[in-house]
Amino acid sequence: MTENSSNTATAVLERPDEQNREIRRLTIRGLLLQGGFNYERFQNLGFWWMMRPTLDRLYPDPVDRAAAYQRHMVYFNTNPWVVGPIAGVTASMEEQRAKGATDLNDEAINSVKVGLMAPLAGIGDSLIFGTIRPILAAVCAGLAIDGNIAGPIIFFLALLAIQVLMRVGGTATGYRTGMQFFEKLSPAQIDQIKRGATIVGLAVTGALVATMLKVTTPWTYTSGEQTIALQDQLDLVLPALLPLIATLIVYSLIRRRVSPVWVLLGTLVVGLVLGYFGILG
Amino acid sequence: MTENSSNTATAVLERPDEQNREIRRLTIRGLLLQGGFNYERFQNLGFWWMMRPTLDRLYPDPVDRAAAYQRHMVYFNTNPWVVGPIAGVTASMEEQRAKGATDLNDEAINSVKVGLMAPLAGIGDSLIFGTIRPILAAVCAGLAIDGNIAGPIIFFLALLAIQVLMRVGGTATGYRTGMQFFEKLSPAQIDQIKRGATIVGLAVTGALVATMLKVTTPWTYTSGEQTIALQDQLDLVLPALLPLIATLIVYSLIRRRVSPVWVLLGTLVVGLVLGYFGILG
Amino acid sequence: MTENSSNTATAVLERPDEQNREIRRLTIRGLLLQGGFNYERFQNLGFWWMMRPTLDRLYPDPVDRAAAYQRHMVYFNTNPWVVGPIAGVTASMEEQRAKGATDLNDEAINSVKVGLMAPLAGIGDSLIFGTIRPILAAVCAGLAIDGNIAGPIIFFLALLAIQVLMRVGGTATGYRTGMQFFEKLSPAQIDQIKRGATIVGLAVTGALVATMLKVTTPWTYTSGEQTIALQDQLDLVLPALLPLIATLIVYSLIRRRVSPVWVLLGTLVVGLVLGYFGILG
Amino acid sequence: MTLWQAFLIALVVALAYLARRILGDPQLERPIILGPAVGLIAGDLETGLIVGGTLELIFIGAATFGGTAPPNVAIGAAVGTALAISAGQGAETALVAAVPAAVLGTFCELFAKTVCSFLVHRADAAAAQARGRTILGIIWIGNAIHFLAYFVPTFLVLQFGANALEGVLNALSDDVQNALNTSAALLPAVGFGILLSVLYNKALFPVFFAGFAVAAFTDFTVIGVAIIATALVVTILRNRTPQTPSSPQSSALI
Amino acid sequence: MTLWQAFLIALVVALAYLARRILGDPQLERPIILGPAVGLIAGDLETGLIVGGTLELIFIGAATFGGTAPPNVAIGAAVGTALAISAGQGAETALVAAVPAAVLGTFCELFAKTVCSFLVHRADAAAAQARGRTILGIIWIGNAIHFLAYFVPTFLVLQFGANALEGVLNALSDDVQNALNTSAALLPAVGFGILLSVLYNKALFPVFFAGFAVAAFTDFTVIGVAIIATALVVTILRNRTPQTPSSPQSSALI
Amino acid sequence: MTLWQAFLIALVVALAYLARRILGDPQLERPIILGPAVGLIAGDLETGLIVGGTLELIFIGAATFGGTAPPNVAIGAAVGTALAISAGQGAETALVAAVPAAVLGTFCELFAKTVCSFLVHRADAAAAQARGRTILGIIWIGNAIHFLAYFVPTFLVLQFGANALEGVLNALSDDVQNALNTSAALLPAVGFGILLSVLYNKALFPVFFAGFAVAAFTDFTVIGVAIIATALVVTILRNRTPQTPSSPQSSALI
Ligand SMILES: OC[C@H]1O[C@H](O)[C@@H](O)[C@@H](O)[C@@H]1O
Ligand SMILES: OC[C@H]1O[C@H](O)[C@@H](O)[C@@H](O)[C@@H]1O
Ligand SMILES: OC[C@H]1O[C@H](O)[C@@H](O)[C@@H](O)[C@@H]1O
Repeated sequence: MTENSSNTATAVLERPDEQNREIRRLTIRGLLLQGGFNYERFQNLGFWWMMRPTLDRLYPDPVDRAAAYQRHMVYFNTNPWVVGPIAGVTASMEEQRAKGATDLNDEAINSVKVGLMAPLAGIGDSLIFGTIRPILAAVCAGLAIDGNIAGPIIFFLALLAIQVLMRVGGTATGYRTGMQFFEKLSPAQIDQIKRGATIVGLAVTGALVATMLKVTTPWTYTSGEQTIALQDQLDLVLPALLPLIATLIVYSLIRRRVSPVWVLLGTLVVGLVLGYFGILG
Repeated sequence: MTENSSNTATAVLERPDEQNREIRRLTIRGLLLQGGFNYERFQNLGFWWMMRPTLDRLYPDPVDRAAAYQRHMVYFNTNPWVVGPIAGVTASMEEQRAKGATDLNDEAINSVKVGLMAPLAGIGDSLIFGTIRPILAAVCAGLAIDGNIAGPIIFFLALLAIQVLMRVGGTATGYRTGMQFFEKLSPAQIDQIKRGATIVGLAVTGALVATMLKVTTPWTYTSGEQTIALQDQLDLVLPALLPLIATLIVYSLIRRRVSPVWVLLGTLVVGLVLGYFGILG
Repeated sequence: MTENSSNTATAVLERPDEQNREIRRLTIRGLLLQGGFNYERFQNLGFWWMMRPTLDRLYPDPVDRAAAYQRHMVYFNTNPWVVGPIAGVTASMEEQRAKGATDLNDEAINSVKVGLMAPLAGIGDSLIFGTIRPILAAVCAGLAIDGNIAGPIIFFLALLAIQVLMRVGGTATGYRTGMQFFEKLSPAQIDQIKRGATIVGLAVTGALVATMLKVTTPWTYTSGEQTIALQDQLDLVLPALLPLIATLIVYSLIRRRVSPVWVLLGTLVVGLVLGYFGILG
Repeated sequence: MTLWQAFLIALVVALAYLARRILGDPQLERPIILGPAVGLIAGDLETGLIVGGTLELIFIGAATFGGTAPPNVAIGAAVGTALAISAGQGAETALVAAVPAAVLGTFCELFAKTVCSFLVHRADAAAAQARGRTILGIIWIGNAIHFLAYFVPTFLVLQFGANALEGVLNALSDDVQNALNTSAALLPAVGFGILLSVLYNKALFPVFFAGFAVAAFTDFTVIGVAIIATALVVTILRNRTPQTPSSPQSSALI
Repeated sequence: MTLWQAFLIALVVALAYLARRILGDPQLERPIILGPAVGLIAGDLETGLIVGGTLELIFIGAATFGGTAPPNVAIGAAVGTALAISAGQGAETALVAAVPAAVLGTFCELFAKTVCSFLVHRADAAAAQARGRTILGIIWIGNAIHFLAYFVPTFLVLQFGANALEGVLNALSDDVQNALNTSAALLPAVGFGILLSVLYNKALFPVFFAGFAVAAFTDFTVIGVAIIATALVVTILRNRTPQTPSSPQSSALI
Repeated sequence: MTLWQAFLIALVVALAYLARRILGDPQLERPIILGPAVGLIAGDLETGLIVGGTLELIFIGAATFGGTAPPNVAIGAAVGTALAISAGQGAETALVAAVPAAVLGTFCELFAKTVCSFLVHRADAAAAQARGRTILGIIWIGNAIHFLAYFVPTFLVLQFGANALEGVLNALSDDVQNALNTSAALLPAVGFGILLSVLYNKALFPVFFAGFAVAAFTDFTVIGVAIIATALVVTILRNRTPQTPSSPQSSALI
């Protein structure tokens, strides 16, 4: 729908309302980032789609435009929820160059784009997939298992709200601060945010194992005239010991690069066997 | 009663027993620090009262004495329990000057006095009003509400003991170490003590909200054939959620500079209304 | 049994299998480290025993050998489980010298030996006696008091496993890395390991006091028509307050250098008296 | 409530506040102290204790920093306790009286402190002539003003407020009773909110949630949280790298 | 399971996955969403919720980092839920179907993504001629391929797998039932193990045990641990010494 | 208690201690090991376990640092267990015998270690002549002395102490029984107090209170506290700024 906004050659957006429209367009187009996902260049087509109107506007000449298109055919990959700042910075730098910033040549713009994509993927993945979503999943799964429809609803709405905030805020921040954004977020800070998210994620995973995983053993043994349940003895030493062991086994298999798919099938079979013989259950 | 000890002009206190008497006098006079409290210069009159015997002794001449009195008419304010070190340092510096320390002119003495008053107010207020008293209050209020007279008694005695220790120890330390006291307590250290007290205070306030505030909702809703109490559902997600919300609302109002008096009245009314309609209670 | 391996004069061990045999011999001989313990030079005889085959091999001449023996008659003391690295480093340095490292004179070797013994004693004592053994003891004593034979068995086997690991791993590491071992383990790192062990030990001791010490009072008092048990009131303020006080009293006596033997007898008597009169119990 | 009792209570309130000025601020004006004291005078220590403890929590954060005047806990506590006892009601209804009385008291306190600002100029004049005795007199005039600013309103409210309140309370329906209970339950949030703003420090604020979570999810009490927080803070401070004066930025660490 | 229901469910699965590509990855393919959705279609919302919640935990750590393909949660969840409902069984038996279906789905997903790798070369050619419309077409061809790679297998399994599964389930002994229950109880360990490896960081790994211990020994819930961990992390980060660019090694501190 | 049993028990005690000297200090002399061992010999394993476990806690902190001689746990444990079994009494009364026996044993141990100090001079002479065999002989003479220093007193106390103790115990009133129980309950404080002084470190001492509070207010066990403390310590150490040799003062941080 914004295709035909590229009417003027190298038209620089000066007016705030134009800039706001640009930000909104980048944000909305970002939804399709993974639309062209492929195993060779990942999100390159999606990112091209985001930049297309800007490129069309700045490069009316077909030759220039083809060059611009090709520049954005290269490998691109980041966490889709945090693509905003990258697109914002890239678009803003293109504007700067159109205004005459000669040191912003193609390589400069590209290196900023590539320089942002990996750290933001790291932050996004660890924060969203490693921390926020597991916490929400654990709480909402608990509700759902109790038959409470609030489970999926809260899960969906909370994630949606977070995504909207990240996309809208991220694009605007990236666009407005331009390259300074890059400097503001030093590697050390990126690292710290990731570490912080990892700490919370690890602690929460520990809590998940202790509360959500119900692996017990029905074994008993007889000592003198008493019958003692092994599980009771284990609970005295360390509650949730079996869940912890099971998780650590899975974890170490996956760390040793056993495919999750095989681990999943293996666990299914092991569970069936141990359950059949009454060792666990 | 110690008024007439100022018999000799610029009589320097060399003997330990004289110094001890001086420390004791400063400590006792400190009790009146807020006696002349006013909204223009705060505790200036009280501090003058503390220094008066020293000034009278060191400035027998009426003109000098008037100048000394006037010097202490300026703004002064600190936490009353920690006035000791300031008075001790000030008195000791006056002695030093009388002994011939010429670099200790009026401004030097005054700047030390003023330099100590604000940081010590900060430490005292956060430690006493923000940490120690709330902890004691919470525990003792619990006892009192159970009808146990030990509540007020422990509250009174514990605070008294702390006050006596701070006043006596503070004055003596200030007097004996003189200006070195100032150097020993670097701004970074003062800051750390305040931060430490704040951490404990914040953690305790969190615990207070979770344990002492009993805001619940009687609402129920029907899901299928079961009647579910909203409060039970809330407790699954986060026990004491309503007390937390209530506290954060009050807190944010006060942070926005709404007068505590109005917040208090408002909470009274809101509580009456929500209770009347059975939303809370 | 390895006595007659010292057949060749200053025979340097070059072949890996010879080196492995040397490491094994040092490890096994280390079991006797405290065999000659005495209050004048502590483990000097035991350490001599560990080094004897190496010395015999390197110093076939009786005069040289006597000098070597005498060098190892000096004070030596460390935690017996961590003697491995010291013996390994010392033996390895003797080999180096035999290979021609002229800067490794007697004093150099001795100073490394002495330099390692105290820090390793500190690490070993705090880790084993202050942290690992108390944790195992607390858990296993709990089992034993319940009449479970697993208590002593787990205690014995777990400590044995830890000891074997430390002795075997320690000697090999010391022998192979030689002096570099010394550099790898900086004083700051040694300090940190000790501090870490101390932190765990202190936290565990706190938990032990709170869970394993059952000191209570049977006192009651009457307030109005109710009879109130003092213990219940204490539990409201701080559960396990009496165990905490008892421990801190013992602790402060021992810190004041009262002999543990007297403290033990004193506690026995105090317990008898307080129990007899129904003050505790 | 006899005239005599009202007089005594007003006296206790005024003296408790005076102790703040001339006896080193021993916190006698706190509800947990005044509640039982008023209870003793009014002949019902138990209610005094309960009301005092309840009000103490409500005003737990109320403190005068830099001379600010928070809700006047002394007058509030005394009036609340006294009227609750004379009306034969519990802690909840005491609040209906205590809160407005505390607000009223704040105005009286502000009035007194403002008046004293004028007196300080007379002290200046006396100082210029080294007339210590005059300055001392000014101090005590200030104390007297404060005494009256506490005594008079307390006495008047107790004398004339009791009957009015009793009438109101007798007419209460069950719903209103429930409203009172809810208000009583909610009011300590004011105390905690004030305390929180007193402690405000952006960088440390999350500690509040940590303390909350520990107490909300476990059996940890307030004392327990205080112990563990103090233990951790002292450990961290004691193991801090000693500050070299040349690196002031490190002081931000905790 | 009617043809119509199978069609609808397969459509929902394929659209949920498509949302990941063209609607900003709203996580609609998660079992907790698909389970109830399938339940609605198959006429048993309750079972859909329970199966969805159970599967969500099993796949809690399953996420696509850098385009990796973990067990396919969408197809697994839909097939498991649908077959459990049509067989009139509970969440445990749903897993017998869900796990193999998820594995099958992974292969379909890998197939689709690989095919798209070839398409990207045609996009290169189009870009060299600035033919944006062509590139856009290629994007949508990729989306269509993915749609089919989800729709077709789901539909087929639902159509032909239901009867087979029902037969198997009816023949189950008590021991086998117990085996199913145990497997269902054990399977979330896979989710947590994957999550753990996702979060792997040697220096921070002990925090996992701390979180475990807190939840294992006290009444702390997952939310409680999240609150306290977040509070501590934010406090530490906010009170960190500001990093001077010349001392990068300090960034290792937490 | 037959002569034979007393002999066996004394032998076990002496060998357990000898293992400390010649078998690498495997901690066989700890009450938790000796208690059951003595119980087996005396024919009551159960009592041996209980007494051993109880005494283990009392002596939990007793360790020989730098050769110091704490209360002699080996002799104390053996005598306490044996006499409790032969008198048919429980763990509480075992302590009445164990504590004095441990004190007595300390003197025997000190005696043996002191004697060995003289032997070392003969080793010096042998070393000067490179007479290794002689040094080895001296080592084993020391071991023999220590063996006897443990064997003899244990045997004598068991032979002659049993009857005496039995007589005393039979005459006990209820009050005295209560006194014994109280003493037994109080004695582990000695172990914990010693352990605490062993771990003494001013800067880290508050951690003791943190561990105490966690276990006192929640269901955390000793293992739980050990797990969480270890997890936090390892995390902190691993995330420590690497030490540059030029800034040794930073090592104070934890
Ligand atoms: O803030 C310092 C100090 O200021 C005023 O003097 C009063 O409000 C005191 O209560 C307070 O301690
Ligand atoms: O890792 C970054 C990014 O890589 C791919 O694009 C996908 O797997 C995304 O889910 C992920 O966020
Ligand atoms: O302190 C080091 C070391 O000293 C002596 O050798 C003995 O007490 C050992 O138990 C101890 O480990």
